Amino acid sequence: MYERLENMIKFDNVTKNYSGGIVALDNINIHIQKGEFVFIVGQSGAGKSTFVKMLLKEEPPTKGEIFIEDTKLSDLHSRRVPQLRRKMGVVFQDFRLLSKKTVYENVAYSMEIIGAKPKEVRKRVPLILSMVGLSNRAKLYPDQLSGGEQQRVSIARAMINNPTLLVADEPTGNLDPETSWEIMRLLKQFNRNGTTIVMATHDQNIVDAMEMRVIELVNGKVVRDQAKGVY
Amino acid sequence: MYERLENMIKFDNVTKNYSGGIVALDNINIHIQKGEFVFIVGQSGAGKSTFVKMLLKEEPPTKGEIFIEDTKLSDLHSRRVPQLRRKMGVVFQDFRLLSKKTVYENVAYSMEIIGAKPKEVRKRVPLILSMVGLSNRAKLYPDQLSGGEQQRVSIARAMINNPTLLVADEPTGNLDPETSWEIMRLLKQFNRNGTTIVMATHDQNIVDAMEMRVIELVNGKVVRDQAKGVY
Amino acid sequence: MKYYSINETLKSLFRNRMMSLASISSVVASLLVLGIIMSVILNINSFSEGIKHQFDSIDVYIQEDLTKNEILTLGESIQNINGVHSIIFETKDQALENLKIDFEEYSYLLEGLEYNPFPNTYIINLDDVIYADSIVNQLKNLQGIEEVKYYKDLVNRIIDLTSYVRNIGLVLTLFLAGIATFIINNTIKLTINARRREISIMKYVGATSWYIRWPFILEGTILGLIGALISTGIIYLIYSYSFQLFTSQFYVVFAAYMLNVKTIAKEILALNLIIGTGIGALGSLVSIRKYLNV
Amino acid sequence: MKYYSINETLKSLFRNRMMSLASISSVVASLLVLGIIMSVILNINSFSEGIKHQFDSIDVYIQEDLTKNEILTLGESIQNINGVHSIIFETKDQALENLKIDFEEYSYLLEGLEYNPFPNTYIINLDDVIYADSIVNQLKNLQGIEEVKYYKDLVNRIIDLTSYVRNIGLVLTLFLAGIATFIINNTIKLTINARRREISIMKYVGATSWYIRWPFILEGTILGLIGALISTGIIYLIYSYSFQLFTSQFYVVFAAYMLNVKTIAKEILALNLIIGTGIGALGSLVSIRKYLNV
Ligand SMILES: Nc1ncnc2c1ncn2[C@@H]1O[C@H](COP(=O)(O)OP(=O)(O)OP(=O)(O)O)[C@@H](O)[C@H]1O
Ligand SMILES: Nc1ncnc2c1ncn2[C@@H]1O[C@H](COP(=O)(O)OP(=O)(O)OP(=O)(O)O)[C@@H](O)[C@H]1O
Ligand SMILES: [Mg+2]
Ligand SMILES: [Mg+2]
Repeated sequence: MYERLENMIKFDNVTKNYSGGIVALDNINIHIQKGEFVFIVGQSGAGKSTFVKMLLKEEPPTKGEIFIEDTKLSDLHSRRVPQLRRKMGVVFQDFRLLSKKTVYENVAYSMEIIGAKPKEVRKRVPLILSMVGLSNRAKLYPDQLSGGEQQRVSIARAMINNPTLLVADEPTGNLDPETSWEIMRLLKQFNRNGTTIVMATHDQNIVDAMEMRVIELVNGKVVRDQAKGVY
Repeated sequence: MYERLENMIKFDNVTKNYSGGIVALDNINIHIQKGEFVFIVGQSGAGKSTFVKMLLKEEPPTKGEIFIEDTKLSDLHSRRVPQLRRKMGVVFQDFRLLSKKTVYENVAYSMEIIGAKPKEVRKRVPLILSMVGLSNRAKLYPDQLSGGEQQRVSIARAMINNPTLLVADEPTGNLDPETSWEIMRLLKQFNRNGTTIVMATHDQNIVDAMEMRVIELVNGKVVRDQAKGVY
Repeated sequence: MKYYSINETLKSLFRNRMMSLASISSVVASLLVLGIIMSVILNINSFSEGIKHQFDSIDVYIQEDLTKNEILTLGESIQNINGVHSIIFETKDQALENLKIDFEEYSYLLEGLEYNPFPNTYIINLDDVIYADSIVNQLKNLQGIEEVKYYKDLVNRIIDLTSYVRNIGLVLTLFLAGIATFIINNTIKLTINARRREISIMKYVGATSWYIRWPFILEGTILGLIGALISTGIIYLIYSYSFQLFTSQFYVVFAAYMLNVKTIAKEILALNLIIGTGIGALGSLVSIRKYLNV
Repeated sequence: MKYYSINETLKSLFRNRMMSLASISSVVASLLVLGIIMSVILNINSFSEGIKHQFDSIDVYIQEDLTKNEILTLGESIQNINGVHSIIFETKDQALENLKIDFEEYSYLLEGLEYNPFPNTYIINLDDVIYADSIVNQLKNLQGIEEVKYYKDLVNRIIDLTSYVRNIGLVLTLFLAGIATFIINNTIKLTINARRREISIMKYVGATSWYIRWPFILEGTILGLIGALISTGIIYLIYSYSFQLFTSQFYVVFAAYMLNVKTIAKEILALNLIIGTGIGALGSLVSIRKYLNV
């Protein structure tokens, strides 16, 4: 199978400092091609979530440039940011579910904002909820769910629009091994269908078993970037 | 070594139903002695956090009785509930940090409520923060921390008062393996000093390596209760 | 873009019902103040206008030697002056009688008079006091008039008084409308602040600012609308009750000038709707702004 | 229990500064309304009381044939009656002159009089209008009095008017105080609601209800206190300005009865402090309640 190499994500000398002298990312250079599956690993506080925040333009880098599909994020007008975010599905480490919407509505909301037809929404949302094993929790609110269930809602929401880029920050932190593997199987399937996947994780077993590209951060620096790596 | 067996926790035919026909705990009978170290494992949604909530009297059981150190929780007047909670240190799955207080203040608050002297507070809080590796984050607010750092603040807070019972719900879900092991070493040390530890977790490696008592829940039922068990 | 039905909005208002209730009741409270004070002010205005009208007449003393026909012609000429509403003819005998009635306690003084010193008089009712000066000037050109009596000072004072009352009333109303606006806006700010996390999440998953704004604006509008209607309703009830109390029982003097409930209710409803729904919508629009920059 | 310093409280208020500012400004706004309307009402009261005093006099006509000594004795007896503040003696000649001045335009009528029909008169100033009836009754028992003139109807009407004004004023003040209380309480409810998660966490880690409550009550008190002081300050400024405007420029009639700024400020400060800090504290106490049951 021949694949044309296309840039999906490019970090160009990116540094992120927080007030108080904290260096969360330190001169990062990373290229991720379309269709790749990349693990970001590293100790707690190494800068993994900061990396994800940069992609979303949630925080601007202190130095350097970030490109997504050749769009320079610093040039992106704030009015175009929603377009950027719709292109990605994101699983946030802290879930970020809408507390006043039910599980169903949380997932449907992401479809509605891109203008999906109600018929389409009614068909697709139950499907993806059953894929993450939450069909019977659709009418509950986030604070009525277990930690792992909330995480799975977050995963369902990230996947609902078949994004070209799926960014998952610690998507299995609250899941038991069995459910984790089910989620990984889903991600793999997405990846096979062409979705680029960037996943920050601490799960040694998963990283070791998947044999994908692994980028390791230590104190905000890339110390390892290895194809078919281990944790 | 001879140890007198004393009841720390006793669940007596405890059932917890949520509205919508959800059975979170189904006729649970568990005895945990003082000084034990118990893992609660089970799939996402199995009822682990509900078990923890019952201990805190955060939610009342639908049926059955819970005893802590021979106190029947259903008889405990709401005014005495703070006393109950102070006896325990709890690591919540969703951290539950005070967002308007710094890391230092979050931990100090738990000492202050039990009337600790300011001098004592100023001595002990930095100590425990350094134990969880957060000395240089003391002045930050929770939303300026990484996921794992928030989790460690939560752990520090649970340990600060040397509780006789430490309940930890998924305390390593956001931690890398190395930091996780450090936390486990801390817990083990606490346990050796007499603290009873109940820990809900998904971390197979940890459970397998620790060789402690394992209680497995499936759909709210105890399906396994094994001394020196594995995940 | 998704179509935001009233249904959806009501659902959201219900899910945040503690907030919704608090907002609505603050809207009601501040509009209630505005409405009540406004109805008092409107009535004081009406009262002082009424008083003014009791003094806005000009007495024209007619020369002693005019014939009946000449008097009639004079009357017609007066009637034709711009600003004259109507005229009444009062004979010298009537004038003396009226004085005796007005100053009853001194009537024995008047018994001692050898002749009736009063002239025949035309009493002019004006369309409005502002015409008084011009009428007095034009009367000077007419034949057969001995003297024009017009209590200029008194009338001026009363005009001063009424405009004073009106100005104070206007300032108070504007001030209160400002405060009501401020409080309603503040309340909306607080309710939106409590939902800032929700708003930022919507932004993080890729919703455009306007897509997020619309439902909040709609909610704000409905909160304001409900508040405006409730407060107007309460004022209607209080006012009807007071009106009945005053007109039926005491203070008949004041009751005569009291505006009826329909007049008051219409004005207040209009104002309440403008402020309530306007600030409900605008306040939401403005308050949500800073939470959208994520 | 930990000692809650003002310092800690200020820190918390600062960390929640958006909320604090919104609360304080709502407190200011509602107390401002209360204060402004109250100062208008107090002035209207003072004005109508002033008017009342211009009419609270009783004229005592003295019999024609009394000697100078008898007149003096009569004066002393009158002076001793309970409720009499002071008396003035007016001779019959003065009386006629006064009438001529009062009714200037009819003075030519009075020129035609053959004799002075007026009696010598004692004019009684009362301590308060309420004594009028009892004084009139007691006067009947005295010798040497021809007639007692007292404008009972007019005075009664004015008493009615002033008590009407006072009642309406009182009702309005109470109403506004109620609304201010309501809005302040509502605002505090909203700010506490926004911190409900914080409160529940404190409860989960084992803080007692009172341990959690105190800082909130202290914060509410300080918010209310700041709001009360600011609003009183603003009213002081507005009132001083208006007072100067009125007394120096126009409406001298009204200005004569205008209460000075110190009197007003003192009353309003007291009320604002009671409502502001009171509701700040109490509102916090009550609002926090439902979030403590976890
Ligand atoms: N807003 C902020 N202000 C100050 N420091 C911050 C802020 N956000 C993050 N940091 C710091 O930046 C560092 C990197 O944080 P980041 O969230 O990227 O870590 P992480 O690799 O995701 O860790 P974890 O595995 O624990 O989630 C941390 O040490 C954190 O304390
Ligand atoms: N307030 C609630 N209302 C309804 N259902 C609830 C509520 N709280 C919990 N549940 C349900 O009870 C079940 C048990 O939840 P619990 O949080 O105990 O799971 P858990 O074992 O901790 O799972 P996880 O590993 O995902 O954290 C879940 O299926 C959840 O949906
Ligand atoms: Mg992270
Ligand atoms: Mg759980």
